[in-house]
Amino acid sequence: MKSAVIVFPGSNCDRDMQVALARITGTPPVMVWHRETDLPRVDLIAVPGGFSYGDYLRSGAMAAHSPAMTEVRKRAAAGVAVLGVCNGFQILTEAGLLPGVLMRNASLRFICRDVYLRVEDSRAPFTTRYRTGQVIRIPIAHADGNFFADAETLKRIEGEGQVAFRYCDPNGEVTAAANPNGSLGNIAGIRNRAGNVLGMMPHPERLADQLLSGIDGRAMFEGLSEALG
Amino acid sequence: MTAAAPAITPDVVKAHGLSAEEYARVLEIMGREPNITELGIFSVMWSEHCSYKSSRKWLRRLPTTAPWVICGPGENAGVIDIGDGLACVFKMESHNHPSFIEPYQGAATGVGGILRDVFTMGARPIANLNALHFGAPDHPKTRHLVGGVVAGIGGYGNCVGVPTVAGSCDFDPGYNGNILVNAMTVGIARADRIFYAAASGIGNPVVYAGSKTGRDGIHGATMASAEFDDTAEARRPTVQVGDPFTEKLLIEACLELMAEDAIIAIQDMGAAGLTSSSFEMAGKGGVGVEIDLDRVPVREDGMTPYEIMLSESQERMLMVLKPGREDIARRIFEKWELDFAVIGRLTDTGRMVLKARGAVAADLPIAPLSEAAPVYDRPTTPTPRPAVLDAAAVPAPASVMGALETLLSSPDFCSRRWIWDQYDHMVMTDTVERPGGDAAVVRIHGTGRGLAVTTDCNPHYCGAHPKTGGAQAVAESWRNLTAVGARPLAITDNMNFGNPERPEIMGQFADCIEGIREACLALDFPVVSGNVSFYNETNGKGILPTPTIGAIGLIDDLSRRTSVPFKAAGEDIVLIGATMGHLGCSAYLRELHGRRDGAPPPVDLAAERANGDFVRGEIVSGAVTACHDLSDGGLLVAAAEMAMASGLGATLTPPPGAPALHAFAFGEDQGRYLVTTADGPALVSRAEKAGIPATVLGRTGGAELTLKGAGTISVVQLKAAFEGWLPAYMGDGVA
Amino acid sequence: MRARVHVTLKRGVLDPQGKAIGNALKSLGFSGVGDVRQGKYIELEIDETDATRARARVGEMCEKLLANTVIEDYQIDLDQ
Amino acid sequence: MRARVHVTLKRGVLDPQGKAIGNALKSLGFSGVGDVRQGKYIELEIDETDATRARARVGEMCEKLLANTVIEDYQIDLDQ
Ligand SMILES: Nc1ncnc2c1ncn2[C@@H]1O[C@H](COP(=O)(O)OP(=O)(O)O)[C@@H](O)[C@H]1O
Ligand SMILES: [Mg+2]
Repeated sequence: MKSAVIVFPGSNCDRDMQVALARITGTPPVMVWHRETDLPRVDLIAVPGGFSYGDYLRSGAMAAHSPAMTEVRKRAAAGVAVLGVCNGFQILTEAGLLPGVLMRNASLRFICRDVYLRVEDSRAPFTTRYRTGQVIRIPIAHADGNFFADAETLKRIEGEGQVAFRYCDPNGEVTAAANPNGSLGNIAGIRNRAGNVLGMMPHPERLADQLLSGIDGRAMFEGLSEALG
Repeated sequence: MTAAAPAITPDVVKAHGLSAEEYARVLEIMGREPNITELGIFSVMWSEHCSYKSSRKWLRRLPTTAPWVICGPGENAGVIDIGDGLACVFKMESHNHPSFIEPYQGAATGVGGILRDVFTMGARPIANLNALHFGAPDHPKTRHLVGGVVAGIGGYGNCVGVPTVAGSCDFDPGYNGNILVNAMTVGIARADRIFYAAASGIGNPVVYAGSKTGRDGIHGATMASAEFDDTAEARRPTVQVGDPFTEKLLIEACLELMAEDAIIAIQDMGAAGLTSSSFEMAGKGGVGVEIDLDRVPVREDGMTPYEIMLSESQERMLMVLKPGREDIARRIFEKWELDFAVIGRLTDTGRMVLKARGAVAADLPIAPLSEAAPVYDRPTTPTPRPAVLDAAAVPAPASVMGALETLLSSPDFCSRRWIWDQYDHMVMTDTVERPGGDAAVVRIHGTGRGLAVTTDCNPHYCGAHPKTGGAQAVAESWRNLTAVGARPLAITDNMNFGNPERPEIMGQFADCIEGIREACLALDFPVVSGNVSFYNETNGKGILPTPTIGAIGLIDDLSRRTSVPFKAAGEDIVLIGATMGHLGCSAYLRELHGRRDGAPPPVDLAAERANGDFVRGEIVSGAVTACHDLSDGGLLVAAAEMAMASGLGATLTPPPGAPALHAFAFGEDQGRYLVTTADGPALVSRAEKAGIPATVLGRTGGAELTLKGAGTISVVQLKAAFEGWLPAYMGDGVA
Repeated sequence: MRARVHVTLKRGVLDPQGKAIGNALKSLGFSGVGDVRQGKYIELEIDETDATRARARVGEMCEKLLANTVIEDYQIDLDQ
Repeated sequence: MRARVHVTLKRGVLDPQGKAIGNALKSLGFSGVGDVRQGKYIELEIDETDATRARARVGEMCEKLLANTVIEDYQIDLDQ
């Protein structure tokens, strides 16, 4: 599988994503500076976490307008897999590639900790290596992860099975107490309708290494590698 | 100068914090009356903050060398060799006064400043730490300060993408009017690619990069050197706003430029901005410098030379480039959307000449200004010796387990999760041991080795007996590194004290330094960088003496380390080190009896070293499954922390000859560790052979913590007490 | 001329910041505080003298960047 | 009555957000954009009918919570 990681001013999980992709898929990703308009031909485009443009104004708002994102939009429309993690998820919503928005956490605080996620299905390309209903442990680290969509949009997202992950307790129960940031429906990650674009607030690349107290994130990259060749 | 330049009256001199004698020396050096810009420059260069005029004499006593020290104190940060051609670059710095005035921005810019000290030397920052001391929880300002400082540290560190992995935090009424915010950054560089500040090469371009210069923080350095009084509010506009986004770009741009062969010297603009950075570079290189102030990128119109030279705008760098490398540098900084300007050149005059609008705005000799900087040998009065408390004279609690629960739910001992949850402690995906252990462990990227990092200081010990307190702070940091299996290498210190013009304060300072010195020598643990913050005093009342120690250790093989949680049921728990039941200055005395008296526990540096070396050997050999050092709170608190971290209980039995139960449980004797192992008696016999006191105390297992003779408490109940206090205190919503 | 832009959350969109401010005011002892909403206020200088054209340009900025029209409304005022 | 509060950074205080917005507008192709400053806009309902008292109460809220007077100014407008 060939992949690319888009780097914006203020991205700070770009190297983490690079390391995870290189180690797990066996091929180092191409790092693409946000000003570039010529994206390499790849099977997966990753939009990494961080604070693009300082998260000033709104998280992801300024990055969504960068030249590289115009290309990402085209590729996504052509069916290329796009993964947005954390700030990447925020950028994808701001760019209109995913519905909804990520608002300030209900606590108003930045939160960095492991959370449990219930995998809502095991569709290709992102979650093939997970089981539907499986509970995984993945870290979050964000101040703006409170997923919101208007009632109609939310109905559509739920109705079309676009929810990929929900915050849950260790037993897989989706409860208010297990919701770290106030997200509607405990939504932690969603897909687009076609299923080739996925955004999620938790960081799978952070628990993909045996030395780092968990490897539940690894299966996402293994699954991608398998699904995308 | 503009026509409106103020006359240099005695009041103006005084407002610049210069004494009459100091001003006489200014006149002598200048050979004429200085203009206002020149006076401003003298004022910041000779401030306590920049000149270390009260502390220099004492700092010289600190041991600063070892075969692995590449660069000791005197540069932006200390540098040590960590093998494989790599160096670790680290330093700690205070931002106490600004954080008290504006907690969010004060703490945030503190983090920004220390990050710059480290990446200026060519290192990529890989970890941040912080040491915080707040006033009493019931003081009306405390909650707001805690909320703001923690959010500010997180806000800055999270945005730049450097994990904040460890720190310390406590509460005491002594900090009601002067909180302490000490921030530390650890970076990694190639050992053969360290960048220094000394300028050289007459004619070489002097380059400015980063953010534009505004009117922020003018006189911040003198503010940090002035005691607070109730007019502190009037000094408010001296607080700066941090821009972590720009800092992130600056890190990337500087590291990118450093990979080119372009930089001769580089210096961040910290306190006293362009003034101290340019003086430092020229002074260290023994050259002169000419700067055209009209070329300095400014944020506002009409800034005077005085304002430009004294501005403390953040996120700025000054560099001397190799001739002809300006274009490469410009391209890199422009790619990262940062300001870049060639503002001057080096000269052979030994003078600093500043030009503005075609005229000379200031002309000062560099060496005399630095060399003639005042140095004071301030009088010292020793701290009265506290009486040693007899443990038998300290009342026992109604229930030892109840006392444990009280301690664990107290402000100083409860979980700090609420704090580190707000810090991104995982970005860079090398955080092997997250916050909450004895030391955090950060992998050296791309290797199987790691750095262990910690900050420590017990201000109660330092207040009661500064020399013991200073030694203990070093010993505790050494012990915390040892407890994770690391080889302690070096420290940075952040000396936070009251007004040095008072002999009692100077006495505390001198004695703390003496204690640090002895511990560093005994433990082969040199000081490679540091910072002094004096005048932490409000209305004549100083803080507890607080020499914060930040320490670095190396783990050669990350698969051979330990951590705090019990790993399995049925393992033996072994206590290493001698237990006398010392309760003077203890947490038990403070939290349960409201008393702060007695002498701190003695620090036996030879025992400290022997015990630690033994424990580390056992960890590296694989015999130890969990390890926790014993510090304030004593044995039972440490055992409870091991239990809570794992959810697994334990049963402990005091050995024959142990002191009274409460003294055994809560005594704070130094140089001790609790370890778990499959075969306790074997470990004890190895210890005996090495002459190390060791006893099997009990076994892991069950869901309760039991101390024979004292009772039983469930780990779940302990954990509720432990995790509850801080979130409840901080409440929800807006901090 | 100077444009002053208010970006506010649409009615019906939950406003965590506003809610938290409301709670904090209550806990500070301010009673009788009803709904609190927080928005953004942006001031910008533009080199445009014609009000109609200025409004159109700033409107475009809002649509493209300053507001997320999924959840936010904006309002533009111009000072000469 | 409804109070509308503007909280803005004091003149001379660095406004990283405003600066970043200004740069973003430029790179989106909006030319002729000068200084950009970002502030907060807060609307709140208070059960007070007297304007003087309302202003005093909201002023106190600003001092205590809504504004950080070290670096920010605030302005209060009241709607009946
Ligand atoms: N307490 C101390 N112990 C050892 N070295 C110190 C101490 N205080 C300051 N130093 C050293 O003095 C030098 C100047 O310190 P400082 O002005 O704080 O650095 P910077 O200009 O980089 O902020 C640094 O090299 C620092 O490490
Ligand atoms: Mg410890």
